[in-house]
Amino acid sequence: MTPEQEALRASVADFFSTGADWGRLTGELGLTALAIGEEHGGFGASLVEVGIVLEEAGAALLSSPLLATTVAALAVDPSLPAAADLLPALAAGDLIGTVALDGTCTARPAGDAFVLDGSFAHVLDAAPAGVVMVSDGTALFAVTDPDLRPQPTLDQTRGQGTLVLWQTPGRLVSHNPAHAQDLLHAALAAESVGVARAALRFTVEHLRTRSQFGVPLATFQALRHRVADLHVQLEQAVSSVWFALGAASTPEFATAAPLAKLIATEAAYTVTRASIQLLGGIGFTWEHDAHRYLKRATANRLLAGDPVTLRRLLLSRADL
Amino acid sequence: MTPEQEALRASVADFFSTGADWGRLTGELGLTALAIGEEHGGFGASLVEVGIVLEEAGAALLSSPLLATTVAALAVDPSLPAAADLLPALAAGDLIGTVALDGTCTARPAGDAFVLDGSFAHVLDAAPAGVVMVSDGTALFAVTDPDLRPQPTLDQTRGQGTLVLWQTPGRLVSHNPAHAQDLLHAALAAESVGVARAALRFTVEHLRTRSQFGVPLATFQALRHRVADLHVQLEQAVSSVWFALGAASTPEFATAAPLAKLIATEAAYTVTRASIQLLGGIGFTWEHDAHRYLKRATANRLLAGDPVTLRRLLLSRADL
Amino acid sequence: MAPEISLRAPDIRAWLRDHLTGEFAPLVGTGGPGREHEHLDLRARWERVLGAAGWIGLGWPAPYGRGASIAEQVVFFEEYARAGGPGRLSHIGEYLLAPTLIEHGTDAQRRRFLPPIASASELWCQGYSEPGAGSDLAGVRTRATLDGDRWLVTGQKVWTSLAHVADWCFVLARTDPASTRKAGLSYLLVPMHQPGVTVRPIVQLTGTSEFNEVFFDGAVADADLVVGAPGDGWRIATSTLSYERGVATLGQQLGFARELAAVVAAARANGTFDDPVVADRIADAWAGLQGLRHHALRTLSATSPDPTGASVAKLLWAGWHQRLGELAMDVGGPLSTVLAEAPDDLTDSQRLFLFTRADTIYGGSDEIQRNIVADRVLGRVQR
Amino acid sequence: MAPEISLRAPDIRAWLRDHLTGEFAPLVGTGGPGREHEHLDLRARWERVLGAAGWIGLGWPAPYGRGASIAEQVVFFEEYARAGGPGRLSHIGEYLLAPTLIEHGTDAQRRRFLPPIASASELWCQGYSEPGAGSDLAGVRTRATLDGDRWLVTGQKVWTSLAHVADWCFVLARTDPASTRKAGLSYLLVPMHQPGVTVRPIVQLTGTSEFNEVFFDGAVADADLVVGAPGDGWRIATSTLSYERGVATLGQQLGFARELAAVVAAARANGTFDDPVVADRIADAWAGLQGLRHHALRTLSATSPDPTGASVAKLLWAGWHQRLGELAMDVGGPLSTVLAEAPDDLTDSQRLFLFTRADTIYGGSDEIQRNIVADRVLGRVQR
Repeated sequence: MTPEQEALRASVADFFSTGADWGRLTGELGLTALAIGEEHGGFGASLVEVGIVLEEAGAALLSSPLLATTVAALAVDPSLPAAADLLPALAAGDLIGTVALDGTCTARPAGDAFVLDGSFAHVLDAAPAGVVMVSDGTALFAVTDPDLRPQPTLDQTRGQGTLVLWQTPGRLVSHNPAHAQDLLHAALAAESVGVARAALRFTVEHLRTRSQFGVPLATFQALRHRVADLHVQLEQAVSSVWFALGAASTPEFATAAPLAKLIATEAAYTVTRASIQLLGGIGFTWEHDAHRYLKRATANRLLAGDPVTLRRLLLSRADL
Repeated sequence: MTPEQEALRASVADFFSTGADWGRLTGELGLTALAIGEEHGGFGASLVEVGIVLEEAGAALLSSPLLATTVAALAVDPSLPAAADLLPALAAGDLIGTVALDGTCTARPAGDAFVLDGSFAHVLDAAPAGVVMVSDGTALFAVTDPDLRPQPTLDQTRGQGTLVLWQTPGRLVSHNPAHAQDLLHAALAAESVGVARAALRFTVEHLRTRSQFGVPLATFQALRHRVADLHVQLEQAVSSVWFALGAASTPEFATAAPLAKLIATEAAYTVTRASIQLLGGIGFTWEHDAHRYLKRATANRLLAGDPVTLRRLLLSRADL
Repeated sequence: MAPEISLRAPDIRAWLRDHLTGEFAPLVGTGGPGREHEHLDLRARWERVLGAAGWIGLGWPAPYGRGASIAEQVVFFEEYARAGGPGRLSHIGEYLLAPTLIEHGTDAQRRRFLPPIASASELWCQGYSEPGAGSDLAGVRTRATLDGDRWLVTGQKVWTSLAHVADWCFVLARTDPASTRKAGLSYLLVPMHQPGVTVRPIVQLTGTSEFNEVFFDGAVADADLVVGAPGDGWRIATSTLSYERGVATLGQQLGFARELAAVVAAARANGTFDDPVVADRIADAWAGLQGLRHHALRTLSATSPDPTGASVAKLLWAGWHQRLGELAMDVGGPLSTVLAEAPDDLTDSQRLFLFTRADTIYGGSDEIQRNIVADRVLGRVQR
Repeated sequence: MAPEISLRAPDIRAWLRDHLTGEFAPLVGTGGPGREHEHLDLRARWERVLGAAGWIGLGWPAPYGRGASIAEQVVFFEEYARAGGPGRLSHIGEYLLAPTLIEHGTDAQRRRFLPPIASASELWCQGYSEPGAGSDLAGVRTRATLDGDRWLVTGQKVWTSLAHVADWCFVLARTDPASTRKAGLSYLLVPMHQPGVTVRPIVQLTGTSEFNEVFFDGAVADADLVVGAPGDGWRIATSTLSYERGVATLGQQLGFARELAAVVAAARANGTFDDPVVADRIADAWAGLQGLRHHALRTLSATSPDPTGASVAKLLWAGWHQRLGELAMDVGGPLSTVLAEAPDDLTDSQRLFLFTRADTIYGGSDEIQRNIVADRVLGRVQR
């Protein structure tokens, strides 16, 4: 990482540790503006910077529509007319966005815009969203003031909702909905690395400070080897996410993003399950954060393509 | 186990430790006669006793057509006319038998007998076999002096062969070829328990006697836990085989036998792989027996239905 | 003594059909691990119906109980599970304390405690684990001192199932203040309804409570309420642990079978059953459950049981059950991440997934069980 | 100094096409782990062709070598692997000893040893592991004593790849007889062609030999052939181990990719590729290999490398490779249990399966690597 990237990481980690005030997050830190082009009021950073922010958001288990808004903004083709209306508002944080990819819809042209019919489930952070980017399989359309109905989630730190489209107007924002999914994969992957890293950190802390049989838990080789395996899996996940974020503008992104999602969500799932085991009784309680990390890891694993689905996708895209 | 069964186990283990002389194995010990009815010159023991013998044969990595002959004999319906010709010779060890289930053939009646056309692969202990029980999917036919062509095997302690049938005469020996496969599954399962148990035994011995970092390997908790897991898996395999052998004459045998084959061969595969790891360098050498156990475990796993095939079979037979 | 009852399967089935009805009908399928919070009062009354009929203590040897064979007990458990009988509240007394008293107690203790266990008029809980010690029982720091004709108990226990409904608790406490580790512990019988005892439910990752913390602050127990000699508590406590295995396992497995059937039904309903990768995992789960059954049947029938058998069995079922919870979530797919619409509560799959995280921790963690097994297979090392 | 060569991919490709032909054509795809016994003489000659052209020591810093960047070396490795270049015989000298001498050696040592490594006129092997000590390098019992102007070395090494073709061996030996563990070890350079050195091939579970036992019985090395100070061998030896990672990894991964492609081809040929359960495992293997590549690229480009990075990488690739061997056997199914018809030899799948058992043992077993990683993550404990 460059010194600038290190500084970004430190500052957002510091900020997230104090909460997730949307006004400060978008205004003072400008996190939603990060990867939006300068011509649309953004900073024109790369996906690598976005990944750093999302990883720290995952580590803090941030409850915020940051990921959804970021993916929505990145999915918009900045050269299309709608971009000029949407991106500045998304960059400024005045508009909260999300994407709807898990469902079906049909789009028919109507004048400058389109009319959409369909329904979607598992739309992330649906409740606060003012715009949702909807895929009909061939293109992406922005629907403002969408009919999103929140669903209560197992992961209390991130909401979902269903979206119903019935003769709903939408504006074309991209001809490449597959790229929107790749972006979502990369974003969830980066976040999952943060989830895994934080869970491993508090687990290690527990093992170093708690004793059993008169010695610190961290001295038991069976636990040490388990932690070593978790560290190795996390390091692999870091590498996959690093590669995917760096490949954002190359054709390899189409395999690198789902691959990173597969590897990083598996790592987070493995680490957070092991974390509860290694924490013992305390990890099973509501008051300890371990279960919240497990629930986020579980959600990130099952949403937007579970591991089997991702492996099938990879096999279809792989040069085998 | 009854005291008689314990005595049987001890005596065959003792005998197998000195080799596998077919004359003594069949004559003095009468092992091929064990489960054959008394009316055909056998001892009329149950499959439980057969299992004990095969487990010890597996533990000794016996190179002998005992398993194949036993399965061939048990597959014969003793009420059919051919049984009176075949079973006494199999019981006495004058005739070595095997089964051919992995292939296809057609059978058409010709007088008292049948004429068979087809081909089979992976016929166990093909080289010495004087009779092979062949399945056409609906019945089992005994082919004497079969055209068996030996194949060199990875597992040097057990041969295989291909069988070609071309207008070959065969006698009806069973209307239930599926039972023959169940018997083969149960036999391979029992043998695999022996393979796993012996491999775990010499691995434990190594860990107890060899030192690293100045202390016995057996004191390292990571290795201890691995051995504990192997022991647990072996105990589960013992139970599955115990149940299958006891269920030989019940309808549950049709699920219990492939289940035992699945669980016991997985246990043997896991133990023998772990064994080479835990033995370190010495386990990688030709001179140590570890690789022979691994090769037998691998063969037992892949022959007569690999794990995926067995799980499919079980799902089709399960009451789900 | 309870009335004579038939232990034939059809008669048990008929009895359950006749009684698990009316006011008790809502209990079908309730209670048990992960749902221990459900219908507590009604289940306590149900226990007394069971007790009055003579179903509690079936396996206790005469003269304390019926001396039913393992096979007979298996029949009862299987029928009870098939009928959807609710999770039992009296089992800690029936299966843990009672065998301990029969083996190690005094006649007076047996006369005092066994009948109310059999009638379910007194429920028990187990005071072993302590915060900070995890599965290390020898790290017990709860203290008891003999003050004239009574013990005064001070300390804290955790993971105490059903403490909030229990009348009594068997407590492992340090009675020799100079002792460490396994020496100097005693096995005390402590009444729960007294000022010196406070029960605080632990809210679990499921959002419900099943385990508790129990605080003893000068809690009182009569001087004769020590099982075995003072200082002999480690031996008595580990003997109690060895009773945990047993025929109850087979009833537990029928509960597992119901859970697996629900996963299969869900997979059929959403079409994932037709995905060979999912089907392979379902078949693996089915095979594993058969394996658990075969293992229980073999070990129950063994003439000389493996002393580490309880650890082997625990590792097998806990791991299987945990994997089933994971499978249930995967079968549900993305829908597993949203809560049941109304009430705003966990789905069965989510409850199974989350609650089974505890299976490999409580009652001796997987790590402790592996230590025990390794001690047997490889010989002991100092720990 | 070798002639100037172009490090552009097309030029490398052209050079390889022009040279890996004629008498060297049979070498394509031979050698390397599991096939190290193949064509030894011809491969030794091939190494000298490589050396004469200037391909050996590309990454050594000037003035010793070309100082090629990592990216340039990657290009060479990738092209070499794509061309099916045979397993290298000079890599132990090039990648282990040479960096050690460059960092810790004397000028005289560098002048004496680097040129013949670069020309492949002297091949090296590594004398670390000993029987009975496994991966515990500090348990070294081979002794060396200074006798006038020479070291006399006595002891035994195992797992010594290519000892039977090597001219020299770098040996970790105990030079202070009173020392234990990491103290008192020295790093000696010992000629192999002398009466005091005996090489005995170890027949492996594959039936072939690749590793050797090396017996030193009063073997002689000049007094100045110690790298670093006498007694400083532990530090030097562990620094050598840290060089094992590096760009060679990417070449290794292209070998892995070829092996995976063979498994895919076999699965397509026998139809198992259409079985979704098998396809899922193949996809997992493919994903794992991509992951290895991404991991190597990240760690090679890191400005401050993780000191346990070599252990992490070893655990990742060894486990992946071993699972590939298992997958290859499963894809083959029952046919994996019979040998290739003629010659009566292992199939590629069998060789892969069997030989990869060693991946998690040699060069520091998985257990040792986990110890190293855990020391970093959890802090050291005495071992």
